[in-house]
Amino acid sequence: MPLGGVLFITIFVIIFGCFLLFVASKLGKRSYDPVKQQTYECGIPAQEKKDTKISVKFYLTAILFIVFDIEIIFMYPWATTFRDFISSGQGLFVLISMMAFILVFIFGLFWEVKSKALDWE
Amino acid sequence: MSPDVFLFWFLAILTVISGLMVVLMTNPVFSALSLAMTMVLIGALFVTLNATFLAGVQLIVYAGAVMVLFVMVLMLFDLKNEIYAFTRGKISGAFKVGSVGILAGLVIGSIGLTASTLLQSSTAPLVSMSGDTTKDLGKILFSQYLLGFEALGALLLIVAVGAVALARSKGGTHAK
Amino acid sequence: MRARKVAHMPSNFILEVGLPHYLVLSSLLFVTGMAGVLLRRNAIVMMMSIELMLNAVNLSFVAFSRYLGLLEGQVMVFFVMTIAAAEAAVGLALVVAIFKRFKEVNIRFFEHLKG
Amino acid sequence: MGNDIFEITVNCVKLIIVFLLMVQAVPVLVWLERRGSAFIQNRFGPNRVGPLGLLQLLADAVKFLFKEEFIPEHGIRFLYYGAPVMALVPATLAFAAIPLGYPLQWDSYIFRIQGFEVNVGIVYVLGASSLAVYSILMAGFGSGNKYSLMGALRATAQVVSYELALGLAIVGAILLYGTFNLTEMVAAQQGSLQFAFMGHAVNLSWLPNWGIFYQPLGAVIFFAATFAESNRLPFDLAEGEAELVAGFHTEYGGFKMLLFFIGEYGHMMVGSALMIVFYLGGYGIPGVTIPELQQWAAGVTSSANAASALVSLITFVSFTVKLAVFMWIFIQVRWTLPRFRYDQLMELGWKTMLPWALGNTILTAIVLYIAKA
Repeated sequence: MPLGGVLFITIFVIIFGCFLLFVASKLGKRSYDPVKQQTYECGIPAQEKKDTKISVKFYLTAILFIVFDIEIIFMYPWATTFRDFISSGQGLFVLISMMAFILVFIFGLFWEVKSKALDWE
Repeated sequence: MSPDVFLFWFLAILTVISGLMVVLMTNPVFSALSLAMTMVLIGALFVTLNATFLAGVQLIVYAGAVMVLFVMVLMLFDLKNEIYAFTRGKISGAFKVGSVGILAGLVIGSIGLTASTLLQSSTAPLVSMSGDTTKDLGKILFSQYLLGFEALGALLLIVAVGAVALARSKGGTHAK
Repeated sequence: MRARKVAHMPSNFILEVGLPHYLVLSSLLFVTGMAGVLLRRNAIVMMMSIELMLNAVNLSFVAFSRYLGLLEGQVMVFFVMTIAAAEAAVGLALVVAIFKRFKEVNIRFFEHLKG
Repeated sequence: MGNDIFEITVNCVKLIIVFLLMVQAVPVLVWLERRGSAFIQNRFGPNRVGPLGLLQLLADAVKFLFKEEFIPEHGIRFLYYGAPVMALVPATLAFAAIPLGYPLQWDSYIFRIQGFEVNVGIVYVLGASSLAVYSILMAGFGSGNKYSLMGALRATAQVVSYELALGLAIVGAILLYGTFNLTEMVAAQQGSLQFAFMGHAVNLSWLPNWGIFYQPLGAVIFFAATFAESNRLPFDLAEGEAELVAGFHTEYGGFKMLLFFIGEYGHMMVGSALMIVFYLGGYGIPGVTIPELQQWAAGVTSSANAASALVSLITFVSFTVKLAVFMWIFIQVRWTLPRFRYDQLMELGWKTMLPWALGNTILTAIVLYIAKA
């Protein structure tokens, strides 16, 4: 795996982006105005940020994402080796064990749908 | 200095720095972002150890899922710099730092003392692992460790159910 | 014994990277995470420090797997990752539940939850 | 040692070229999008600057460059400036791993038309593009604006949800090819459609051996999920103007905005390129195999090096044509379909696409087992 290449292009892109931002910030004219610095708030004076209500749904989605993402990641090594297992005669065994795993997956998904954890309003 | 050695030192130093930043940053969002960077760098270190598939999994699971959850929760709470970010009391703090330092010294010292006998040969692997260990990993996972694999499937189901039940406790689905 | 030491000890700590290097790095990260758990007061940051400790252990697993030529270490890392992610999901769910109720994530505050 | 330095230099230059290829495609795509949308909506679009308005983007870039720089009041400086830079990284990393053409052989030196060869290509590309979420979150939190934050959270939840469907849709393709390596996948799709099913050899010479004929459902789910991943209409809920102003980049302007744009178009290109590699034969040309092409090239020029370069060039052009077709589909869809509602979006991702992708995986595994055993 070309780790050096990955690191090189990452660092290059970061330097490239920073350079562009730096050049752009130097070229533009600057004038200070307190109103300009205010955050966008549809034309009315900006309100306190504290009272933003954010639905816990977002966070719930992230939790479910973690769980299902790992289950999907577990399928990847199975998917690459399944052909080898078939040709070595263990295909049925591996297929059944994976189907048991997927059954648990389906059960979890079904439960989440049933419990309305995935509904948005 | 060969490229591999250079890569190791580069990654190792960056990893330690970003690991320290996790602990030292007072703003929890910065802590979380530097932890995400640490995870990516550890994934890169996995690549230097020929575990390329695990490096990808590290990116997807840790950097792409777990840390996103952490960052999201921190933003949801909107925590500012904390006044009491660190433990209070100078004596107990010094005691904790000291005990951590002693542990580090013991571990590193014992590694240094046994470095000569560690695995007999410490620079070259005994059995050379071929470039692609991904398929072997799949084979061993689905023959020898099948039971653990299925058990983890059941565990994940329980986590999905339990975490959702916890997150939705107190009836409502919206933070007050 | 002495002869073997000469033959197998890395002749130069900087120019030859081997298992000890990875183990030292892993222990440094572990200790950093442990310091985070002991010193920080924010429950979420403490959980992040625990993740850091788990990652350090994963690194040593992979290093041993590479230098022993055994794949079991990598399988173990796979399992540890799963458990760590599960721990993070449930732990954060708990913290969110407490935060929703009391608006507080400082670990000192959690002591009041004693029955 | 001299060889090493040569190798490193070649690879670094190649990576920079791949990156610039991605960056310079963006102005062309923006022009195409503006002209295309005007065409769809029966307008003219930008047509004043240069022939067909082609220089409009140059003018825009100069304007971007001279925009005034300011940071919002409650913004966090590091996150505010870090987010646009971070937006470039995942797309570039993912795009560099995609094979863009048949490897060029110059004497004994093999030059790959791809940033770098990764033996776990799919996992690497998915991992790299999963980092895109950080740019969004950093922008949302760093701006110190509630619209930005809500847009960022929406975008994150959406990207994350569709990542599941995306990852699961690929499992069928991985089962089919039995590898993570993108180059091997492309190689497996050359020639005409032929497979062995329960001992019978099936050969359909009038169809190319593309993955889409084995995995139609997977291909559809994958392509729909790439729309959501790149935050494009009909899935651009993050910037529903009526509710959230402009989502996570409300507070951004000038070059910072341009960097977000490059990131977005980069994600579209990565998604299209992956679609081509998994399901549409990669850089191959339908009806012509690589050996046939090599034979033809050898007839055109006497030099083996030139013939190899010709083959690489033709395969690269083939890939580019396919990519252009997909980019046009992206643009056409954006200007044709209305936006989803957020609950519809989540419902589609979790309750429709995920189960179908799961069904696709199970079906593929069972059919594969029956066909092979």
